[in-house]
Amino acid sequence: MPKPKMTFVERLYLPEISKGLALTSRHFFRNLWHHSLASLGLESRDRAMVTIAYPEVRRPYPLVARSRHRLTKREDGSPKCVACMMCATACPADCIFIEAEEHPDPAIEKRPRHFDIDMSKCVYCGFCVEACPEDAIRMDTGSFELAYFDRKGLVYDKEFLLNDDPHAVPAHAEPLSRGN
Amino acid sequence: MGLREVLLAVFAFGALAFALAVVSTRNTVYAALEFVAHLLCLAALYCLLDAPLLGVLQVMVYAGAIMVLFLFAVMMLDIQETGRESAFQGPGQVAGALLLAALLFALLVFGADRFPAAALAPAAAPGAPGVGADNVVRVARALFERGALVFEAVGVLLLTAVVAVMVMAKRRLEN
Amino acid sequence: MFGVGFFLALAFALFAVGAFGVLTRRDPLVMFMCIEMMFNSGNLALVALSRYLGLASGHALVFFVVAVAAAEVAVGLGIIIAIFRTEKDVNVDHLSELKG
Amino acid sequence: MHTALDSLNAAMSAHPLLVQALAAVAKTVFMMTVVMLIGGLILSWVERKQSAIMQDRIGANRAAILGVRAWGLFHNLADAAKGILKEDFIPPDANPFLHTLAPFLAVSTAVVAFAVLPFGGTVHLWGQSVDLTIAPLPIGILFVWAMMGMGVYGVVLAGYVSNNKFSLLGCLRATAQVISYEVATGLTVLGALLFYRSLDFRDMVAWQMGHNLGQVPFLGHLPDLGAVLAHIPAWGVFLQPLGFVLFFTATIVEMTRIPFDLPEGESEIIGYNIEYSGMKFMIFMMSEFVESLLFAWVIVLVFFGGWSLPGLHLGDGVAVLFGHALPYASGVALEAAAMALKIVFFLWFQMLVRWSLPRFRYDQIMHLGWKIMLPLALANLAVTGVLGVLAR
Repeated sequence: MPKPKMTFVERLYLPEISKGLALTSRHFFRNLWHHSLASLGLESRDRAMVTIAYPEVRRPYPLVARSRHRLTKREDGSPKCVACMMCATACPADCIFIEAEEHPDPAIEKRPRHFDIDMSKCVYCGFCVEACPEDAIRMDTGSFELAYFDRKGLVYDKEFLLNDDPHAVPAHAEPLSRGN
Repeated sequence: MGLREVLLAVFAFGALAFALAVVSTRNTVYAALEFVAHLLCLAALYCLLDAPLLGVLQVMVYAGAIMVLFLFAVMMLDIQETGRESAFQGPGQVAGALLLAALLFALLVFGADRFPAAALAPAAAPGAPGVGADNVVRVARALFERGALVFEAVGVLLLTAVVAVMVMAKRRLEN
Repeated sequence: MFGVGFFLALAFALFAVGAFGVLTRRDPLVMFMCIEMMFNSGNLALVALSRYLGLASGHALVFFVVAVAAAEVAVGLGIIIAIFRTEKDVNVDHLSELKG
Repeated sequence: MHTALDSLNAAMSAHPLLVQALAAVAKTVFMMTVVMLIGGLILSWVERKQSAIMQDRIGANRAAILGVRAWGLFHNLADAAKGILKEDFIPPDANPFLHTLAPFLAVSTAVVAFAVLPFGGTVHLWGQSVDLTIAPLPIGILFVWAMMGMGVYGVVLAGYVSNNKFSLLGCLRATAQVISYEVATGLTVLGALLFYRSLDFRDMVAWQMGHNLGQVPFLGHLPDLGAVLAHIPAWGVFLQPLGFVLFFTATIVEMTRIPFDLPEGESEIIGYNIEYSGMKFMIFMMSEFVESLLFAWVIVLVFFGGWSLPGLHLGDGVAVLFGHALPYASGVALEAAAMALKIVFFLWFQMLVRWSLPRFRYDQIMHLGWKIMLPLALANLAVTGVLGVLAR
């Protein structure tokens, strides 16, 4: 790519610098004004900033955002999963472990005895959701704060995956973020 | 003994001690740092001798510019100390130099016999450089009135030095 | 005690130390510093004598000495760096090979 | 109460030496408090907050004492606690004495320079005139330059004794940059010194207070304009606009702050302070803030009339503001406020520059210093000198 030619005024440097300084100082004074009003309680602080005060305020995530997995349930509360292994096969990170067993209902062939996802391996590709023929696994909990003091906390079992509360914490893990 | 005498003694001792340290230190960078300390002691002595302008100039030019340049060169060269058996020349040369230095000192002291250990003239003596605001004015008078020609010559010398260094640096680039 | 004689003696001692260093050290950079030390001892004598005689011209002379020292260091360091680039060493003994 | 004040007045009037001694102590304590408070504590908060506000953020505000957040002011205390409690690492091959000395050398040279900076004119207390300077040196500005030259040694020592190639490279960059711009810093200010004919900060401020632009040769003789110019104070910035711009730029290079922060390069390139941790590292940071206060102060004294306020005249025990007599104390307070406001403005402006401009490349810095600023400064000095001779 050819270097853009600078005009004489641009090459003088100082006019361009003062333009830049004028821009930043305009931001400074405008935001200072809004901050002052906000400190007096006259308006919301949002006008003075484009950032989000994260732990208190959370950005609303779009529905298609891929977040922590959950297992969908039948009416009786048991998982919809039929242990067909499609998701485990599709998973490029090899993080899904399923152990199947007979389902008491003869209309349904199998159900998972164990359904573990190792979130420390998961790459959030969403292939498992695509692969599932039963709409049994979804990535729509809106939970991204998967941080624990112990690596074991990142291995989710079937019981935990059935819980669709975004703030849920595995029983065997101590979360890093104890705020809220 | 007043405060001035104590300070004079301290800085005189410091100047001599750091001078000896420069001569005897093996590491060039440490020697340079000791030389800076030596220069600061001398600057303090200048101030105590009613030459504050020279004292500050000593710090500014000698310690602040010349020695920084010096350290810059030393660090850039990254001189390895390995393979050098001693920082000094042979023992014969050291003994000879010691003798010569002692002789020099004796000769100078002998030659300076005409200045007895007289007290310094009071600073307010007529024609003295003075300590206050007129110190700068008087030194400038001496510099630009009586020494104007020498001043110009020094300017030419500095210009020559600048050109010489540029020529040396340039030749290195072409190689 | 702190008459002009004291400062002259100090200046002479510094001069002798500098001369000793120039004669004995192998490192040309340290030799340089010793030469500067001899310059400085001259400066000290000039300042002390200016004070003794009540003249400002000694101070002017010190100015010139400092300027000359600056020029000397600039050129000297340039030479040393140039030699180092070709010789990869700055031992004075090796430099005697420059003799014609 | 009234009698106590009277007896104090009587005692002070009877002992002039006591007044001077108390004034000397008070001046030193005041100056060091200002320097330590602003340089050590407030400027790092200002840096955080100003950058945040400029960039539409909130900035650090989480540290709290008993639930009080105080706009993030406590972050500095948290930082200090962290710095003190952190391990003070000295590399195994480093010289521990020099390794410890380096940061203190860097900050102490900057702090010492404040001794010659006046924070006000001469005040009259109990019949004594007291200079509002710790050490009223007749060669004050040279002293500041000398201390600035000594400040490099902190960086040089830090880079060398750390025994690390990267810190050595960082300190080589720092040395080359600072030496190069010391020339420009000195030369740019000389043009203004030609007007003031003094190296003493108090004389500079006095000259700027005592003159207006109408009295400046050539400028004052312009038809029509001369009368208007007589109402504008002869501040150095009006006499030496180019000198001011160059000087301001050179001081930013001297204190190695963005956009000229190549020696340390906080975020990307590794600098001379790589082997420093804890409090010693923070002292390097602090020396930068102290220097920025120092240069803001010098700029106000040399180019912006120091504590002078247009229209305010302080005589012997009387103050006059635009022809109206004021109590003497309020006149002094107005001068102090003017000085403080000017310094605060320049601290703000330094931060503004720091958070607006991207970093220069090394060859650009050298090009700017030797090929642009030095010739411009020389030309500025030459033109000022020639015009000064012609105006005689």
